[in-house]
Amino acid sequence: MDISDPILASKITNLLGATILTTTFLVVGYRRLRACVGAYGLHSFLLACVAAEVGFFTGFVHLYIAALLTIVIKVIIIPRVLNRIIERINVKREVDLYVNVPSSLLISGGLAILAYFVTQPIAGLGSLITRNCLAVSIAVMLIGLFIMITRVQALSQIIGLLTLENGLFLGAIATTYGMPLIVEIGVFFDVLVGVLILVVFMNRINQKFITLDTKRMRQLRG
Amino acid sequence: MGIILILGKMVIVFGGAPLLSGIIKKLKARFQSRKGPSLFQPYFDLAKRFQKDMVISKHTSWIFRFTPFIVFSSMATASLLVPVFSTTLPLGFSGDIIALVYLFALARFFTALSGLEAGSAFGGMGSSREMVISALAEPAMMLAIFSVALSSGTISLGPAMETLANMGTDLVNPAHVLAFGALFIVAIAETGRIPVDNPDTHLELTMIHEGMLLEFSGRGLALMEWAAQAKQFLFIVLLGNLFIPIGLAPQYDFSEIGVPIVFFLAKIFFLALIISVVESSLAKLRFFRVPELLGASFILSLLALLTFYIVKG
Amino acid sequence: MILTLLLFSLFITVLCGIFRSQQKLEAVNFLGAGGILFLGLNLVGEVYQNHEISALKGLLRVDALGAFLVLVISIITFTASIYSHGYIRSELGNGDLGIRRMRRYYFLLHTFIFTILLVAVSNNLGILWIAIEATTLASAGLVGLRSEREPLEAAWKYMIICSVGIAIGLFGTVLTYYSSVNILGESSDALNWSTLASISHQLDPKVMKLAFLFIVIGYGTKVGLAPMHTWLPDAHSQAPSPISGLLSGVLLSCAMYGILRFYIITKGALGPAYPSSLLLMFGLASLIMAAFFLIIQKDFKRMLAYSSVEHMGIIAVGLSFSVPLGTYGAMLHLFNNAMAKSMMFFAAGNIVLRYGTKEIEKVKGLGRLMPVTGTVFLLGALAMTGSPPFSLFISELTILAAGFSSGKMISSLVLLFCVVLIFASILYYVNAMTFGVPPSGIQKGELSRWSTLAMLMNMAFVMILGFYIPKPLNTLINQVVQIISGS
Amino acid sequence: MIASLLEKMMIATMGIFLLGGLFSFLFGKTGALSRILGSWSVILGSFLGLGTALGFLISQTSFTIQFFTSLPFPFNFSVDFLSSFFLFLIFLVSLSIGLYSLGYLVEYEGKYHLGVFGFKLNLLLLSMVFLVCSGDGVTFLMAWESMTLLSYLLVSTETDKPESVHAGNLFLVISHIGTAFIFISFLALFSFSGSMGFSDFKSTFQDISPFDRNLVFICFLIGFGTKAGVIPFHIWLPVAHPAAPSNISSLMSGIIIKMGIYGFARFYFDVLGIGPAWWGGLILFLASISAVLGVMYALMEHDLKRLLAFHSIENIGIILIGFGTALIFKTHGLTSLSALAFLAGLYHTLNHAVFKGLLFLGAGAVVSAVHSRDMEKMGGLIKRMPTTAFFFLIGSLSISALPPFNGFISEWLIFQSLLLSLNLPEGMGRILIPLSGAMLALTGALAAACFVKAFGLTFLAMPRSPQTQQAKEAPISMKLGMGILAMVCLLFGIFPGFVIFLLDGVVLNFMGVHIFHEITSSGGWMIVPVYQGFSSLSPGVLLMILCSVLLALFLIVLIFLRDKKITQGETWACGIHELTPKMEYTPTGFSNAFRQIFSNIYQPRHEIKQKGTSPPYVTQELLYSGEIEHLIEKYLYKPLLSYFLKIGEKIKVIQSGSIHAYLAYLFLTLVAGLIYLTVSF
Repeated sequence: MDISDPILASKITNLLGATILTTTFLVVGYRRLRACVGAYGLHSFLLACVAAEVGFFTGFVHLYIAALLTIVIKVIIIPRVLNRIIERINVKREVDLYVNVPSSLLISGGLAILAYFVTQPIAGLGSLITRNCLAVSIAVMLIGLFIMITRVQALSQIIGLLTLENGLFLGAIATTYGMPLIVEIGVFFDVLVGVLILVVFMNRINQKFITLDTKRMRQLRG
Repeated sequence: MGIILILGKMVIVFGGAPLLSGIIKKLKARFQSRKGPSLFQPYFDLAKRFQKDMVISKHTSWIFRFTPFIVFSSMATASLLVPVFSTTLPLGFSGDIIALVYLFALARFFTALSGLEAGSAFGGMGSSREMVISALAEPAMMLAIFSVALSSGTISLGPAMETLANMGTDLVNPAHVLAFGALFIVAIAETGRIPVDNPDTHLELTMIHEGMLLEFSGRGLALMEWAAQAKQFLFIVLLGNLFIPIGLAPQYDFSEIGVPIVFFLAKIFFLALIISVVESSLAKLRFFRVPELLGASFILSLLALLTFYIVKG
Repeated sequence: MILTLLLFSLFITVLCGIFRSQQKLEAVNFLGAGGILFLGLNLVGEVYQNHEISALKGLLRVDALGAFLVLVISIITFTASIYSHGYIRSELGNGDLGIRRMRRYYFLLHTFIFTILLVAVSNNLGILWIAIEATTLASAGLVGLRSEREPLEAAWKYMIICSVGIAIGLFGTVLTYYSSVNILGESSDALNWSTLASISHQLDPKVMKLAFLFIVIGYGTKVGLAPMHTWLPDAHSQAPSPISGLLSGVLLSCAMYGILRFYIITKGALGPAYPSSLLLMFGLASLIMAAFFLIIQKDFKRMLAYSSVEHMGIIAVGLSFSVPLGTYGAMLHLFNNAMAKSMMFFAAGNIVLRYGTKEIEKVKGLGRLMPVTGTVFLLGALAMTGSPPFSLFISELTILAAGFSSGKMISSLVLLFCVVLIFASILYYVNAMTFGVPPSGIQKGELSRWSTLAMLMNMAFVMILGFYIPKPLNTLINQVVQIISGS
Repeated sequence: MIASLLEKMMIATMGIFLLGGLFSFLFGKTGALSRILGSWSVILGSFLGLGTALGFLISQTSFTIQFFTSLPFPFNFSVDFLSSFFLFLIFLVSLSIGLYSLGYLVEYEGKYHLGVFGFKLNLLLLSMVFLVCSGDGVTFLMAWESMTLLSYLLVSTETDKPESVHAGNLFLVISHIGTAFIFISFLALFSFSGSMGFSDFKSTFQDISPFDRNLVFICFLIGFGTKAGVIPFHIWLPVAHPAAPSNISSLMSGIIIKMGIYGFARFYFDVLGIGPAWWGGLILFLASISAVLGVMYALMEHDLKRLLAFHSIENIGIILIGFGTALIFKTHGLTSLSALAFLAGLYHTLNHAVFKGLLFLGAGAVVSAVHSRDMEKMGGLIKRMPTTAFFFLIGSLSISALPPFNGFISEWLIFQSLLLSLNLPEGMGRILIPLSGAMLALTGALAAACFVKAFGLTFLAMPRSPQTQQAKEAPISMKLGMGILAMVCLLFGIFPGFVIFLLDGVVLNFMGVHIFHEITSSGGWMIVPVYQGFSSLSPGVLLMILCSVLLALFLIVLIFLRDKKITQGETWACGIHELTPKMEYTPTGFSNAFRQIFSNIYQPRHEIKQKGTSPPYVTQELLYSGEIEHLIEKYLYKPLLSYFLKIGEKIKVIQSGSIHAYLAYLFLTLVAGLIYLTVSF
């Protein structure tokens, strides 16, 4: 078979995209924080795969770099850090969600559909092998944001944020085979620093509030 | 010539004023089937008061001493704006009916102040109520003036009376009659007669004008009373000449002064009669009922105005 | 020139990272303030002469718009640094702040400044995004400087909400890139603003529609447009006052600058109607939100924060009228708001340090205790609420005039209504604070001559620009207007 | 030649105010020096300015300058007849206020920062000069609001008194709302003329759609009405004017509210051209209401300065009755009648400035002598401060419109213009105008009543409190300040020709009528309103007669009644030996009759507390306390305020502090936007 066959390429991409979406649902579904982190790791890994795959088919070198960075930062470093936090704090699982898991899953599905409809008119543009991933990426973003809304643990909010960023990255690949390299690197750097700072804050919050339950942080109103 | 006329006018007004009140007293007495004092009693009273020394409250200031003079002279000034026999006035140009009203107001202002001077409750209540009544009378009077202005096209009294006189039978229209009624009530209120105030009372808790005069004595009292009588005289004349403007001489002409005088006396007597009838048939109103009376007069003058427009179309 | 400025700022940051002693840090702080002011003004001057300059193969580029922002930045950073000097000293004095925190403060401050400058000079929209995200990271550290509950909470919310917002913004950028790539193909300058602006009319309208929605919501979060403004009052009220000044004065302007860049492109792609209506909606929403929250404020720093929301709303509305006069007014308003708002926050900082509270009820007799601060605070409040003869009146007048003459009667009236309502509520509180009998046991007099100086410098701008706009500034703004209205 | 000279004088005047302000700010913080500098610069500036204004009016010149052209809207400074007239008004009053302050401010030394005070005072005058000389909307608004701000700061001079702080705030906020309405009008006009210049407004106004015209009219009405204190926009006035230091009260009641009148004159009679009849009708209506309610509330006050403040509302009403009538006549094309009414309004504006200034200065003297504004505590002051009493009396006579003082002339003129409405061809005016005439008559009488009360119970009879016993007469400078105004009251009452001559130019270039020739004869000694033989007034002659009769009486008394002796005695008190202050009539008592009669307007509430031992019918002490209801506040302002506060409280839940909610807003906004797009694609 001809490995540079765009049809095949887009088939594979779509497959990966679908898997990514499913993994996102995993993140939504899990209540155990560790599991969430794991799901996120998987999510990022698949993302890296997409990057690499697209890079392979299109021959853009910077996509390999991007994939590499993703592996390093999002699959290795960040989950590590998060897991260490989980060990430090006493909470192991999301106790009370604002929306219970089944309905969250349903809503996420709805979001995915919305994303699909939104992207319909513009996905036609150009003949990229990844164009169908645009819908996936928007869906993932929305779901990530949704996770942040429903989860009360600071940590799972971070996970939501990261998921959202993954969706973003997927979108970048899907639409344009990734941003210019320098931008990519900058973004990765920002994400990393951002997460680190958040982690620092989490530690301090944990000291001051004796919890990472963000429902408790409600001094500032009006 | 002019000077003589002016002085003559003042003499007539201030000479006639006591007589008028004498007449009214006499008529009232007759109605009450009393003999009553002589027609000239008011002159005697004035003369007597001018003879007497003055006792003045120690709380008073220069205003109290000054008031009688200002009141008297503002009445004198007012007298020059009101035609008595003739519609041409030597100093008619110097003011119109509004000026007249405000000259009365000047007098009232000082009277009220002097009422407060001595610091007694009588005076205070007197001035307070005097101001109330004037305030309530004022709008009715103004509307009446409006209707006069409408029917005569002017508000300087001389010309107004002249035009009204020339209107002849057109004068007998509802507007005119209503306006007369209104202004008559106002006159009663302004001159402090029953049913608004009782001029012959002293030391009655409800007295108004007398209350303000309570602390005056001697010539001060004389001047105040004289001025009050003059004011009454002027009002009567005003009513008479505005609403029964017959027999007014177009200009001064001593050869045929007779007719006007006769008409004039007739009018005065007629109005005096009405007043004395009213006074002896009505009781004095409770003070807080007075607004209703004056309200009625306001309504009358308003109707006068409306009917004028309705009639005129 | 651009690089000099950036590198200098970076250098200062590094120095702040290295030095440990207070004296050195303060010296460096002053050096940085002065240098940035000097270099910034130089840069502006250069742009003023030869309309634009760029560096690093067009990654960095400063045109009139950028220069205008640089102008604002360099002035405010200058006064803010000077103010910080006095502020931090007195915080050290009364032991609210340890020496370690002081080091961190200066380091983050200058990092923050560096990132802001980067925003202003970046031509590549990706870089722009990175810079803006970086400002969040740097300033979050500053907001949470004091590790008590409130600052932490504020910082957390700030971080989370703004990161989300910015991420959405990035997606907008991606989509923009997408639509440009379809024309230019894979090339590094396909994300350069200058290129995009030049080809904006060819960009795919549908994609740009989607993109601009993401941009407005994303960067709008950072600007503090309602209903994404929720983080703003917390962050601005909890940050140390000099930082509040920078946040309200400069950072919001930078975010607005980001929106502006995309606004220009979008307008080129699909005409003014759609982007204007978006801006108008969010602008009015912010105005109304601010107006009603100001009625019931109890904390005067939050009050100022909400007033920032209001002013960003006004600017958005002004832009949405999409007539040159309105744009002029909006730009002028951006400048004036930066001056007035930072001044107000400086004054508020003095008050907080003197009275030891942010509550409005507890502050009385300000005019007697701190004559200068009191006067500045009162006049500033009047200026901030757009009453003559201060500079903000002129800009609001211009915006409203534009609104009326472009037939946007209703929205102009709503704007005016909100402004008046806000005036009433703010002056009610400020009046109560300024006059009256001061609570006993608070020492009299100003905080330090540095903080006073900083306030007065801003005051000068607020006062003078009410009567007189210097010719260069006028021309600069007019150039900006040309860029925005694309003529 | 003369023009350039006047121009220089004008600039010099402004320079004096500016420098004087700065110097008083720089030299001496609280001390006498800044007081002297501040006051003297006011005096000198006003004196020079007075000359300049007269020069402008008599030489009938005018000029315009442009400056600060780099702003989006350049500033225009232009002096025309109206400006000059108002400059005349301002400086006439400010001159005596300056003299007065010289002595009055002594009691503030050391307590408050007089340097700042002087600074603000001078700048306030400067801003007013700019206001009346502004030739375009922006300059106008700038000056207008600066004036508001400075007077706000001056009102809350006594920062330690909660009353004045609150008053200042209320004043500022309400005025600002008013300004917003003026702002709207300007913007609406701008959107058609494309420029902020008044002349352009005027030239384009006729092409504007009726709706926008009416909008402009209404907004101006609210805006200027707020400044002038027209009911129902008046609520700040009776709070702010009393709270200020008395010289400032005088400034505010005398001059600042006249700026609202200036606005009316400028825009309704010049810029807005001829409007529909209901414009005039509406103004006439509001004016009558203001006049009557103003004086009625004044009657109920026993705070001397509040009483005067309410009278300002009344007089603004009277002025606007003139203006409203003028507008009605204008609509019906009766130009010269319209000119007459307009003139009457302006004349009363000037008069009110003079006598209200005088009255407030007098009140200030009393208050600083008695250390209280409560008339219940006063009385008998005529013996302790005779000069002040005399001047206050003159003020009272003028404001009660009694001959031979200035108030009489202007009210007479207004009555004339009302009565001349019989020339109206048709329309509501024919009923509305007589009714407002009746209102005006009522107002006049009530005003007289009120000032019998104000003067009588403040100055006459016995003092009702110990501190009144110790009252001292005011220093010479204060007397001088009052004296000037008192003098002016009389002069403007005797020589109306002069004032009408001054106003000739104003009326001429607004209405094209040579009013001086229209309504005066025999060289201004006699007023003959428009129609020969309708009526005429010659105050000079009236005064002559009055005086000669007085003289005659005095002579008679001197000659014939010299021998009658005058003995001082105790007031007759129904047999009680010694009359005590407790037996005197009080302000509350004096106004009681009115309270009873107009009870449906006042809605009076009173309670009588009985302090007595048991059995209860043995009473030691009776405490009477009563208050009246201010309808507008009760039914308009309080509900509005609480409504907004309620919304604020409700909306608070949005900012509940929950980060999830915040993120949800973001999320929902995004989703909503996306849905909108998918639909719209």
